[in-house]
Amino acid sequence: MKKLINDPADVVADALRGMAAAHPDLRVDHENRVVFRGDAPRQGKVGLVSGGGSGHEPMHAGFVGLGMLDAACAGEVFTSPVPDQVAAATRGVDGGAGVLHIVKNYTGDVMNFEMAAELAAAETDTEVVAVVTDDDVAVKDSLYTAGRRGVGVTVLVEKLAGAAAEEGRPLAEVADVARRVNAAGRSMGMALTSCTVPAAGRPTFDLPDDEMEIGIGIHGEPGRRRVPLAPAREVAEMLLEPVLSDLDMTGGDGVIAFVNGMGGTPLIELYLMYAEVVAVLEKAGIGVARNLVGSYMTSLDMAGCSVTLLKADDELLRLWDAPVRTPSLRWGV
Amino acid sequence: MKKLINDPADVVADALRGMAAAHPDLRVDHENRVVFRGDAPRQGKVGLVSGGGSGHEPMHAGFVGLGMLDAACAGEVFTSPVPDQVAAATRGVDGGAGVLHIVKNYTGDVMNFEMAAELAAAETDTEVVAVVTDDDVAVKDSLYTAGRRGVGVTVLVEKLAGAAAEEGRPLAEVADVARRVNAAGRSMGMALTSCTVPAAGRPTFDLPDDEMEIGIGIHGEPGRRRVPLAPAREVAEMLLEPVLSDLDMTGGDGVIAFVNGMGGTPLIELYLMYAEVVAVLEKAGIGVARNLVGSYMTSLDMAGCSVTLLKADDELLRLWDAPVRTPSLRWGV
Amino acid sequence: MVDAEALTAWVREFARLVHEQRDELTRLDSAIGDADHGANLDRGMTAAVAALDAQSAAGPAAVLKTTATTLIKTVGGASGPLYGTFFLRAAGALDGVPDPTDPAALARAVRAGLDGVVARGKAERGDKTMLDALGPACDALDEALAAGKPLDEALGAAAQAAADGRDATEPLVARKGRASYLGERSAGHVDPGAASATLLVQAAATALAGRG
Amino acid sequence: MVDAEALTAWVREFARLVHEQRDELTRLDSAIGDADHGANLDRGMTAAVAALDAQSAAGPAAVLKTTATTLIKTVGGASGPLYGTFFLRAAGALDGVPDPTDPAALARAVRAGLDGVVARGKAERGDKTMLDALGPACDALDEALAAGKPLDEALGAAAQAAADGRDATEPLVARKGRASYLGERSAGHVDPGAASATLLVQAAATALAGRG
Ligand SMILES: Nc1ncnc2c1ncn2[C@@H]1O[C@H](COP(=O)(O)OP(=O)(O)O)[C@@H](O)[C@H]1O
Ligand SMILES: Nc1ncnc2c1ncn2[C@@H]1O[C@H](COP(=O)(O)OP(=O)(O)O)[C@@H](O)[C@H]1O
Ligand SMILES: [Mg+2]
Ligand SMILES: [Mg+2]
Ligand SMILES: [Mg+2]
Ligand SMILES: [Mg+2]
Repeated sequence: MKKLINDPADVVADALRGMAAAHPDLRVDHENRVVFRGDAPRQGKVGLVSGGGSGHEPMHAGFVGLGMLDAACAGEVFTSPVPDQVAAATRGVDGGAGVLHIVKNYTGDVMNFEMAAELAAAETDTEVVAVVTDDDVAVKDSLYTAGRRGVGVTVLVEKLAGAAAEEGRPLAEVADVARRVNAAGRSMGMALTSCTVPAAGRPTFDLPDDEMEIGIGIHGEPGRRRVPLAPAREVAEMLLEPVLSDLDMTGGDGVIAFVNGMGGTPLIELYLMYAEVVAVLEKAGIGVARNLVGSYMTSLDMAGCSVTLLKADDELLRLWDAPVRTPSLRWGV
Repeated sequence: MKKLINDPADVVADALRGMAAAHPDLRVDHENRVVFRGDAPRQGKVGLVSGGGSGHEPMHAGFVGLGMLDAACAGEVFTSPVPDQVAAATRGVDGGAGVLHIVKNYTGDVMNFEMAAELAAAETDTEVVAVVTDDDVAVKDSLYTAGRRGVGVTVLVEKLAGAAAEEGRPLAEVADVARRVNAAGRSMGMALTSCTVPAAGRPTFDLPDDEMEIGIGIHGEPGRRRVPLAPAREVAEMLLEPVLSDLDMTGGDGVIAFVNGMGGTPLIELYLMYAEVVAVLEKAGIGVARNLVGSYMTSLDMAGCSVTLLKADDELLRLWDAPVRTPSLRWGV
Repeated sequence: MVDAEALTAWVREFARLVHEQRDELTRLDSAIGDADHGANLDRGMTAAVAALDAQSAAGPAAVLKTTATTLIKTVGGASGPLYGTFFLRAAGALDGVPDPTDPAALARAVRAGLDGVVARGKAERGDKTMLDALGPACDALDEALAAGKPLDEALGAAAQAAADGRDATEPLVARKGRASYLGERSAGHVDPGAASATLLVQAAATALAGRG
Repeated sequence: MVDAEALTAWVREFARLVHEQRDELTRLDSAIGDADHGANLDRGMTAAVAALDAQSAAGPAAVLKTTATTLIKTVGGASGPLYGTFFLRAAGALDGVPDPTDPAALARAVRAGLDGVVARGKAERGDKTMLDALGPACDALDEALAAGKPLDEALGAAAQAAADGRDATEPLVARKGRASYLGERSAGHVDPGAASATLLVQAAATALAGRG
């Protein structure tokens, strides 16, 4: 295993020390592994809390700041945070207007956030609403399964609901924006290589030199199928076909297109993929209103990418353009 | 070779299409492979041109915009641009106040920029000053060699000289800022893995699973020595020792510390490295005034990092904090 | 006597087995999950043992409750809340029971734990989860005790049932947990949670042996 | 006769050899450089041949000048300006020469090219660069012609000198170019530019054979 780490058991704690040192405007609670906006809690503002397993950086701590999250909980690598962490985050961002939990749909995340909300309800009268993201079309949605995974759309939910909260809107409305974004967004990912979990010490799956996985998640889970390596333009088609056949993205104000790197793929390849994504969308008659290209939701050192499309409307575009000042997403301020 | 590309020969052209699509506020001259600020040339403002081989993204095109570069020339992968490209960029950013070429010290880059300046001088009366960056302490500096490589400090030169140009300062002063930054900055890099040049199709060097290269450049050149894998805290020492013994960084207004990822290393490891860098600096009595942590100057998909320290002063810190709005560095606007 | 000391021995033995099997659990989780189940449980059970060591003598319910809250505080992921809930509900079932040292009380506690896992995780048997080991184990324990078998033997039967249930997860297509994302590709692999749950029951058989 | 057609044949033969040896040149550049020398020169020489094809019949100087400007426009890196300068200076030396078909004129042109490379790159022989092949080749050519040898034989000697010079770069520690970054580690590898420069001279020996 080749990583810039010390002891595999200390990866999360060590990285949080680095975040704290790099971003003095954030407050890091090292005991609970929660990263707060320096000025949290903001009185009268809905508090936004997200979190999940570590290994997806910059998500979530890199999105803490004005116009986005108020706090992020860092679990162990690929392991959702525990209820105590989420409860500490919830207390710390409660400015009297309630708290929104943004939870990616994984059994562990959902259960731990639920238990935290139960704790919060028992201890204080903080109003907590949870919105669960589940945008990954690689997974068949069904009442009888764990349902779709929450992936790329989570970043967009954090940005857009964060902007709504920053405007001073009430919890119900902020939660509504989050749900609307999740409902209008779809993602699909692929991997060229497996990631290596530090504590495991070896790649989660073996992938021959001439094959790739289509439909992977962000935890090194193998994908839905393994196919021969293909040029970027075919990869773009393989990712977009299931997205577009799941949700009609034509019409309206176009889409927010998000090409995301999985951690081991450099930016040059992501721009190249974005060109191919735009080409496919053009052919499908879908306009791109806004875009985001970069490694925002990674899977440790996995090489690969995901594509997220969000069907936009006037309000969502306005919220997208609203100021944001976080370590990893910043504009307008 | 596992990459999100089409034909290896088209990588640069394809990626530029993606950049153009992603950033409508930039103007991309696809024929000459130059990325311009949308509003170039700015009358009365010194124009900043940089460029080099591709494969280092976001450098340089990702730094084109307000407060940084006016144009970036994209050579083939790891191959400096040709004089025609640099000449086209120079013409396109000439707002009457002269043009600064920011050139990394590689034989090819220096010669091609020189030839472009000769062309520009022959064709127009644009005043061109070139500043060559050479901050890599892994390379012994000597009159009889090609000298040190230009690496991480180039990003800082582009930011700081860019801010000076944005303030409307004359060419001589802007060039002076660039030279001052280069003189006060030092870097050292390491690799956990080799990169793979698309046209070559296989890793440039073989590196056993339990070894790393210390003193690598940004073109997949092997480093100065090969050592057993070590924990991040020892890596930080190996990188900082030669930097600090080359230039006294104590006193003054502290340093700008830049931990850079080589393309295949995820952000979590870079933050972890940053924590270790800060620990070493603290022991050495060196304060960090500003920092930058991320993959800003990559070497394709190489896993590894570099550390750059710039001895800061009041003016440099002011220029650092000045607004910048580029695809990959953005604050204050 | 299934007293506090015996339950502590159970928790310790589970921790020992998890530590020993840590890499194997992670290997199973690599095939159809995210390669952290061994590390997760090992971290949690190591903490649980430390918490029990730190805690002054307490009753049987307290032992299980400390284990539960420690797991909930330290594991995370899916298995943290699930094992946490298992021990929490089991502790609840022992709390205020006139004679918690009665084997039937133990069986009721374990059954309450199982119901807690179902309530928390909303999975069913056959979904390819830890329930596929825990469920048959509870049934076997109840049956054996109902048939008048001594605790030793009943726990032995439970451990066997757990192992059989674990093995039976191999051909299943997962419907719950992370493995469900793989769809058909999840078949052909043993579920890591079923493997760790088997260790839990085996630990009981070892640690509580001769305490009936 | 070393006329325009002969020089075109030289350029073509160089392009052919570079294309054939592309992977080998890149392999050499992987060991002590950045793994692009083969791709760089192949791109440039392919473009040069295309430019010569597109250009209407022109004099000897024009052939070399077109080659030069095409290389400068398409190669980049260190080798683009250097080979570009080589051909540019060589073209300049032929320009206006009363009888460019004279072997001595060719030798002077090649020497001018060599001087151009030195002026542009500021390297010396022994720095482990293309000069270590080009330099000895020029010397051998001059000597052979001075000794009254026919062009064929003189070019053969030059090609041999280039190959020897190339091989002699192996033990050297590089002082110029990218290989210099490796310090002592650059020893033990042949310089890629010396290898391609040897192809340039070999191409001359092949293409100009019998044209003396
Ligand atoms: N809904 C559920 N009900 C019961 N058990 C579950 C459920 N979801 C997952 N599990 C169990 O949890 C195990 C995985 O635990 P672990 O790897 O620690 O968590 P995570 O999946 O969050 O990484 C699975 O193998 C499965 O047995
Ligand atoms: N200053 C110099 N003078 C002469 N030749 C040089 C000089 N620097 C580099 N070279 C030659 O150029 C070759 C490398 O060319 P190439 O790989 O195309 O360029 P780059 O080093 O920019 O990647 C070296 O092998 C060497 O022979
Ligand atoms: Mg997990
Ligand atoms: Mg090169
Ligand atoms: Mg797991
Ligand atoms: Mg090269």
